[in-house]
Amino acid sequence: MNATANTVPNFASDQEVRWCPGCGDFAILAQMKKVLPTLGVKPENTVVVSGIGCSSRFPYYLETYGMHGIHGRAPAIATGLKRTRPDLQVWVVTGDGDALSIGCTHLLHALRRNVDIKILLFNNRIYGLTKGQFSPTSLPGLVTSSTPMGTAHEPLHPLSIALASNATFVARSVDTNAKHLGEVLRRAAAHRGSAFVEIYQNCHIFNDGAFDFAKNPAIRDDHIVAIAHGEPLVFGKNRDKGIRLDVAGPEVVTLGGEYNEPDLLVHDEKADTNTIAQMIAGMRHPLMPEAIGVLRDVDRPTHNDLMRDKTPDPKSRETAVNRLLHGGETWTVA
Amino acid sequence: MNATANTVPNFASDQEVRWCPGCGDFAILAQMKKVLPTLGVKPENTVVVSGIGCSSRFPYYLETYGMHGIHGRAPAIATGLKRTRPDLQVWVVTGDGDALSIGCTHLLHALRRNVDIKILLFNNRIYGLTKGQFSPTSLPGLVTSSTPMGTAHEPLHPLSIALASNATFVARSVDTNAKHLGEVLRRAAAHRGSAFVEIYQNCHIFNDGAFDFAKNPAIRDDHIVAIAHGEPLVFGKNRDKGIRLDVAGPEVVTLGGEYNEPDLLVHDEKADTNTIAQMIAGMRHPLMPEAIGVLRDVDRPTHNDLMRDKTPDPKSRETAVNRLLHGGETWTVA
Amino acid sequence: MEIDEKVRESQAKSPVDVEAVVIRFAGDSGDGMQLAGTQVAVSSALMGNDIATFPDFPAEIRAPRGTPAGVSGFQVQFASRQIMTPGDTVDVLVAMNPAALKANLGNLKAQGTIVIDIDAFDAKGLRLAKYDENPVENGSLDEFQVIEAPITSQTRKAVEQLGIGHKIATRCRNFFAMGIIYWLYGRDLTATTRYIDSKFTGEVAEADKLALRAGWHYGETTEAFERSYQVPAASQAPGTYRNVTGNEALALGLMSAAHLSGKDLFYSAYPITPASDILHRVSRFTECGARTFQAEDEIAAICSAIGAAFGGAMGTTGSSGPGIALKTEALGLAVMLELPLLVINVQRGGPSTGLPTKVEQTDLLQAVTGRNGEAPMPVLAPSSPGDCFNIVIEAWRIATKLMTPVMILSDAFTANGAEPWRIPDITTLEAIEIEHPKSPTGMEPFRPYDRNEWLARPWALPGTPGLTHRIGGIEKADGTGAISYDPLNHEKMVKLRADKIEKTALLTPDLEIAGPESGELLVVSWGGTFGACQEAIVQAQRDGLSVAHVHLRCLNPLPRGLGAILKRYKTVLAPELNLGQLRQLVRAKYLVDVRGLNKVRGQPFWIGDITTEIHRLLGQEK
Amino acid sequence: MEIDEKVRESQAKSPVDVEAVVIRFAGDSGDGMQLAGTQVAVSSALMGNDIATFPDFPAEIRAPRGTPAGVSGFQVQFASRQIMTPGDTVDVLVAMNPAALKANLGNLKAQGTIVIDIDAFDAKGLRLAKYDENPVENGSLDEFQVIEAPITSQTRKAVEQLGIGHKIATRCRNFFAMGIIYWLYGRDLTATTRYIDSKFTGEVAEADKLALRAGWHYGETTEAFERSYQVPAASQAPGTYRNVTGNEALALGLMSAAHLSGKDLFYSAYPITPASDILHRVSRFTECGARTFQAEDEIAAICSAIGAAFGGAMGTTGSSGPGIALKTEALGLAVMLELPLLVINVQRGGPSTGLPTKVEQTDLLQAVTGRNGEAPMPVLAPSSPGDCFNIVIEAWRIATKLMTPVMILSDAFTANGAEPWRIPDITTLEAIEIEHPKSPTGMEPFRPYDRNEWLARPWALPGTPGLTHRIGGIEKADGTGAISYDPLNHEKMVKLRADKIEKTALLTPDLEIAGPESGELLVVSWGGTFGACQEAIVQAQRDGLSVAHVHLRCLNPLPRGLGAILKRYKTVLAPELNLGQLRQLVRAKYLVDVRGLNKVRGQPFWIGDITTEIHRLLGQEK
Ligand SMILES: Cc1ncc(C[n+]2csc(CCOP(=O)(O)OP(=O)(O)O)c2C)c(N)n1
Ligand SMILES: Cc1ncc(C[n+]2csc(CCOP(=O)(O)OP(=O)(O)O)c2C)c(N)n1
Ligand code: SF4
Ligand code: SF4
Ligand SMILES: [Mg+2]
Ligand SMILES: [Mg+2]
Repeated sequence: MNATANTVPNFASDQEVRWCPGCGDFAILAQMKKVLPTLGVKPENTVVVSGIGCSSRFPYYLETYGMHGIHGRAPAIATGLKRTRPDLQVWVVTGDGDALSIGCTHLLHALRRNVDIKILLFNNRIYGLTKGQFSPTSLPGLVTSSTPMGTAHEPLHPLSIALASNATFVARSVDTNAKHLGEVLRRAAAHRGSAFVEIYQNCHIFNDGAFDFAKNPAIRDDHIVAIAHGEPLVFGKNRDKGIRLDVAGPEVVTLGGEYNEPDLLVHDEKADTNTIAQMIAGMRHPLMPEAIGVLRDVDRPTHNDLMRDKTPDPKSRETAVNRLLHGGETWTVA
Repeated sequence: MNATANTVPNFASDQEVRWCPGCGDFAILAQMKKVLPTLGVKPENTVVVSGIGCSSRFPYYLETYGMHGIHGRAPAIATGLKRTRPDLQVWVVTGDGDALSIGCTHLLHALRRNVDIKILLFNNRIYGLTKGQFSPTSLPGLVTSSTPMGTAHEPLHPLSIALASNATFVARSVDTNAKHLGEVLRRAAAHRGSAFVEIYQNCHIFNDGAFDFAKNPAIRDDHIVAIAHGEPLVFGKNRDKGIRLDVAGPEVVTLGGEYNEPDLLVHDEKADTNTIAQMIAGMRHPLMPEAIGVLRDVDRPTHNDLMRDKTPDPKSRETAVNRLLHGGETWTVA
Repeated sequence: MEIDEKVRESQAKSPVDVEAVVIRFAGDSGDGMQLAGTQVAVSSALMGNDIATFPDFPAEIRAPRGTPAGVSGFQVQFASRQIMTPGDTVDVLVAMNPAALKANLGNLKAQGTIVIDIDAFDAKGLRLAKYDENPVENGSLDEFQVIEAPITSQTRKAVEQLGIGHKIATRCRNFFAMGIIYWLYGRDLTATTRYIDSKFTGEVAEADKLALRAGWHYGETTEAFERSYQVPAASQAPGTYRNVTGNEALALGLMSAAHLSGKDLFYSAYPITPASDILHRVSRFTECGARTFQAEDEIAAICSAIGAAFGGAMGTTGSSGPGIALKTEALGLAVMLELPLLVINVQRGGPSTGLPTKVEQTDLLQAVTGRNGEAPMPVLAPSSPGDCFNIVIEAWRIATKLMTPVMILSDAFTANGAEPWRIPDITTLEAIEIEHPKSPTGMEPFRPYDRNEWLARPWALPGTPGLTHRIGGIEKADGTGAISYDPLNHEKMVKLRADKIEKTALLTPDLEIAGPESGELLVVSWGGTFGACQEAIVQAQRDGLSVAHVHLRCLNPLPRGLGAILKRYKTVLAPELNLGQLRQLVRAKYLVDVRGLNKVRGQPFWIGDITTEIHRLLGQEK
Repeated sequence: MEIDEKVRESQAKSPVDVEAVVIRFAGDSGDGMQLAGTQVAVSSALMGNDIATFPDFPAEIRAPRGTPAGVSGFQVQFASRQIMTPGDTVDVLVAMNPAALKANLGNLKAQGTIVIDIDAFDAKGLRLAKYDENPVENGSLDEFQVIEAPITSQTRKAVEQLGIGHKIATRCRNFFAMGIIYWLYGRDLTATTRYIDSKFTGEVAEADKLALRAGWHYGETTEAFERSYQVPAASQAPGTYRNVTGNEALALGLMSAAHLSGKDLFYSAYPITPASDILHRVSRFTECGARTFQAEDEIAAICSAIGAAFGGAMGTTGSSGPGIALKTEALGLAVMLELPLLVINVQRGGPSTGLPTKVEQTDLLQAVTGRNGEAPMPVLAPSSPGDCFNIVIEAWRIATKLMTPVMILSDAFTANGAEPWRIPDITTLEAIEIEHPKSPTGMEPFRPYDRNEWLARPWALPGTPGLTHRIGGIEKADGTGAISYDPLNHEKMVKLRADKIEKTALLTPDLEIAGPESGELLVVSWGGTFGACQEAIVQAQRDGLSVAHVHLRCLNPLPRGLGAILKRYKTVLAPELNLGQLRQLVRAKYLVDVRGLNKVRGQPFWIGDITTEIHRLLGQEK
């Protein structure tokens, strides 16, 4: 069917996909299958590592190398892999529970170390695989199997946490927004350093409609602002609203009256500090439109850059090991 | 000696203090012994929980209830305690490794849940107890026993992480700045909800001078800005410098020329969002003076408020348990 | 209720009495098989039958539709005698699609009955199940009685009148299938009708009820079935009964133990299959004062329970497989702190993520010895769903008496399986007495590591004036509890902790031998395999074999008297769902050549597994 | 070098030959006792003596000054014969303050020598040590030879000429004390002088050297000592030697194993006493291509090592007590993934935080069985500091041959103790052959869980075209590695994994019996207690007792032939630094009534502990 079928590598594995029919994970998988072949990285040089959760079944469905790890630890597994195999492109797929509950520490440290792995957090604001308990991103009030009276706590906000961890690439997209998601995945792949992508993902079994505001074509344009480097933050069905920056933070303004495009915040994903990125990450439904796109994309030496590992050839290594063995005070008995 | 010796409770335990003579921990202990008796909470209603590290020996040295836990888990232990014993005042003492490396997840979640525990992070930017490996707050370049070539990574910044976790009280002080530290501790104790206090603490054995900029009387006033609610951010030996807020973030200005006090950022620890608090937390030596004092102090229902636990009297509990036991479909055999 | 009269009427015609029936519902994860089986169990229990159930489902929420890997099953046995297991083989298999048939055919009795949804045996269904030919047509099922019921189409037709969508209509298929079974075995529809009304409303409830009745009518009116059956009531001791699953009984036991000891219950957990259910249930006990805490991970779960225990609450936590592994370090802390704590391990198939919804007994050695340092703790295991209630109360009694963490080893089979349970009278259960030291009157300093006659230290609660003290994970000086690196003190404390745990044996009931006091063969079992062992042994005894049975509910320490008992039999057999873990403990302690019968398939023992081995060992191959 | 001539000269007068000497330096944590002991060890080794050391220090960085709890000790034995331990009792105790005297007096030989810094025996010093009277004056030390050396004041005087501060001057006290010992036993000052010059510069170096010489002169010129001694060289096999501690040898072994297998070494750890040192050392091996990773916790440490192993590197991690506990879950994953991985546990006193700087062997059962599910792995233990090198290479050979994680159980005593070590020739050590599958030529799909004759699966590396595959913690289908919940497959895989680990026995050397092939008593030991057992048994054999010794370097599986050996002796004794963990394993497997000699004091075995027990068991109380 596809004229380039012989040259474009196929990333689809032959494994049975075991998600509930209708799960948002399918849409993300579909995008990955589209994006991966365009990156110039061969399937055998691609590794997908995951934790545990519905989302973490992801590696099975791609014909790459992959590891379905243990709950929350994928960033740590990926760090060891990338450190010793800088030639591989390493992706991490994780869920909101996997990444922000049990695995929170590893996420933060992988980001601060800038390990050059691509972390995709499928945020469905629920524990899917264990049948619907609230997660750290569940919104207050959500009734779940473990919170019959409604979830109580303030959630964690993935983007804010990632930025506070000094991540060099931070982005957000939506499972079914195919074009946008594809572009964000491509950008993440292109980034040199740890890339963090939050993907709003609908779990229609246990938390259906959690992202209706961002997915429903009838309303989403009023609740989502797609940001782009160098562009003002304009949104709305009629592109008649924008985000202006006041010293106290971002505010929504209507265009055409007091304010116009030149008054709006112009997005700068390369900003030195993450001050404004934090503000954008702080824009939250329903008080504010939520941003999708790349919030931050800056250069910093990667973990491997910093470690400056050496790979001596066998002969010089033999000499070096021999020197080590003879370290300190030695004596010889004839 | 002390006229009120009989009425003021004594919080000093009889245990041998096992820190290196000269350790910054002594100064913090001294302040705690001063502050605790002024809080109106009896020693027996005070509990200090810690993890593992030099800092975590703290509980032994106070004549309160206490638990020296395991590495990184003190916030979790304290959460269970406070949840079931709302009548107690619960403190957590932790180190930079304890809190931000192995125990990072627990810290974030205790803060987001607003558990009403007082968390004191003794930040010496080093692993003290294990003899001087770098910690997540060590600055790049620091040569340690595990980084003979110098520490490489971007550190984590405790205040930024705490703010990103939606902490309701976030503050910083310095071990030897007795008056300031005492006041911050008092404020933390008075706060209803999780309070997070970072304390710069000198480990003269493994990381001496890490906070010279903040401690050395000769230079500290030019590198530290003591913030206070409703006050402009003025600093400098001659109080001739200030922090002005620009849309792109905070900047240092010299007073008396182009700018004067009314142009400066006025600190608002009660701000709705933590946008500006994040900016202040982002002011870092040597580029900027660092803030000490209370960055944020806002009200939000505590973990216990949200949980609305009931404590039925024994009789009504018996009835309720009986009802539970008879739940679902039952049948009776005569 | 007209149908219930019909039930009686139709059954009155020619129902044949049978003693026990095993039904297995099988279909896709979304087909409602768990509900179907549970309802048959409840209805049968209400009719006075003894029942036992075995839910058997995949790890995925909605595993791939139509494929054998995606099949979810629920087996239920109901009987007019006491039964201890859900049955080795199935009398009636209800297969909602070809994959369900394929995955479960092996469990069917010779000449058993298969009810299939013939509508689902189309080309697609057969392809997904990887059938090359239609098994219904190629004669491969000839040895069975196959009922080709058009379940899907008949269900749709039955609910047509409601004008509801295709999708909702199709979702009632399980009720239609249940209806057939209800007719076939004369089950009363009342309870299920009540259930539908309590769980659903509007047209969904209506549709379910219509489907149920339609299924019943289908059974009655078609000539597919030659006859119907009935299973008379079993004789039960007087009392009020309900069905409980193991997890349900654990939750109830936790709440009851808290009440009996006058403590606040704090249950802290991180979700994990098959333990999550305990969290869900206890989180509904708020009226009784239960406090649940869904922690950020298993480590936080146990640590918060330790914190609660320090404050004087009943600190408890539960998990499975990987989650229990994560609690290892904190368990050591609890041992050192000598605080009471319950840790529930609902064992599942391992290692690692393993078979997360399946049963295994492979965590015994981990429970007994799997910690750094000498860190002993009592380990108890319930022997059936209902026993989960007792074991929790027993464990809490031990934990508070000895000031120690106690590990409870349940398993996926016990946790999910149900049986009738005589509801205890909470007012007559023995109270659990706990003493907390009072404020001292003299000036003597408080000694948090002084010990009583049980070697337990005092549980002094924060808030008590004069008892301020600090505890922690570093070794402590005997008595004072101060940090101590003294070599002799350490050895003393290590031994004191070990001796204390040995005293558990004095707090647990004496072993009971079922069968001859000595003889050819002794079967030693533990945990959820009790029922299968018990039934097999009773059978063997009936066959005249010299077989006795002891069942261990306490695995550490091993019960008093076990050594003497073991020596009275020529052969000792330990059937376990692992590679021989109890066997290792018993051999090491008593130097008795215990044989193993080991099954590690993610499945419970069938009675036949054990019967066969007994006969083999006694040279009586059956 | 004038002093070295003097050494010879002064010694030439009347040095008495002795075979072995045990010195213990004791003082505050800041007094440099570890340095002093290490230098005596190095100097002695360079003079051809056999040496063994035992650093013994508190958990605090600078434990409370002047108090017994704060005393840091370092014991060194040097001898003209082969020695296996640092000695049971001390010939010369150097006590830098009253607390050091108090804490160590119990280890002194009858009529032993005590060198005290009399300057430190002031009122404050005595009070801190909780001495009511000055022990030097009240006659309580009369049975010993007490040298009251004014170490502090003499040191200050010696370095006066440099005009340095009091504080630096006082810091050289340890060198003065060393000087005394060097004179007393005719130790050469060259190595220590070289050491000072390599580590310090300027006036610090000068001061240290001055203090060292001053101490030497003090010994020579005062009449405190009646005579001096010398310890002739021991006979050693030809070769080049150095001293190594266990941790040092582990680090060198890791690097060598990587080189021998042509792999990149990835060592990942989270700091913890007493394992941190391995991380410190390997982090200095960058020229050899070592990659170290200080992870955020122990879980990340092992997980990153697993990631590295997947990529084809030599993934290794190390920890102790609580840190090993935290790795439990990930160890299960490694078992399931069947990737090679080394996990080093430097055992310390437990449970929980326990006695973090002290020795114990209490993690054996945790290593062998402490995981959820049936998750077996080989467990090896080095028998001495130098053996740590061999064991790592052996472990990596097994790990790669069988595709399995391997646990190495070192301990604090072995890790910190030093002994002379003949440096192996890296070019002649046997290479570790590893085969990675190549890209397939045909169209056959790659089967990541096919097995070879060792039951090992292929280690296919990312980057290889045609071998893309996914692995994970859920049970896999035999051969294909696809997720499988199939009951029979699971049982097959559980058994395959177990059988594979059993093959370890074919990869480890045969057991050697030291002593008679059969007889009265067999001592079975493992790990770092080897030396003490060996010396005790040799002694007992010399005393004419019928005692033999087998030492196990592989604890899981138990070595081939052990069962047969055990049965040839009337009594079997297993001395262990725990409550009987090897004993439990051996009893369970072979049904032999192994007796235990168990010491859980945070201290190594003294030879006498074992000798006494041997005599007791053989009815020959000594
Ligand atoms: C150590 C451990 N604890 C708990 C579990 C059970 N568990 C599996 S997935 C999961 C959470 C899944 O939620 P999330 O990460 O949001 O992924 P999703 O299923 O929603 O994609 C949990 C608690 C486990 N497998 N391992
Ligand atoms: C599970 C576990 N891992 C590692 C250790 C070893 N350890 C003890 S304290 C510590 C870090 C101490 O650093 P920090 O938290 O900064 O405290 P400080 O000593 O500097 O006050 C480590 C790694 C431990 N006790 N337990
Ligand atoms: S449970 Fe939710 S997240 Fe999981 S597969 Fe189903 S729809 Fe997707
Ligand atoms: S090592 Fe550092 S932090 Fe620890 S007690 Fe000594 S000075 Fe304080
Ligand atoms: Mg989720
Ligand atoms: Mg620190």
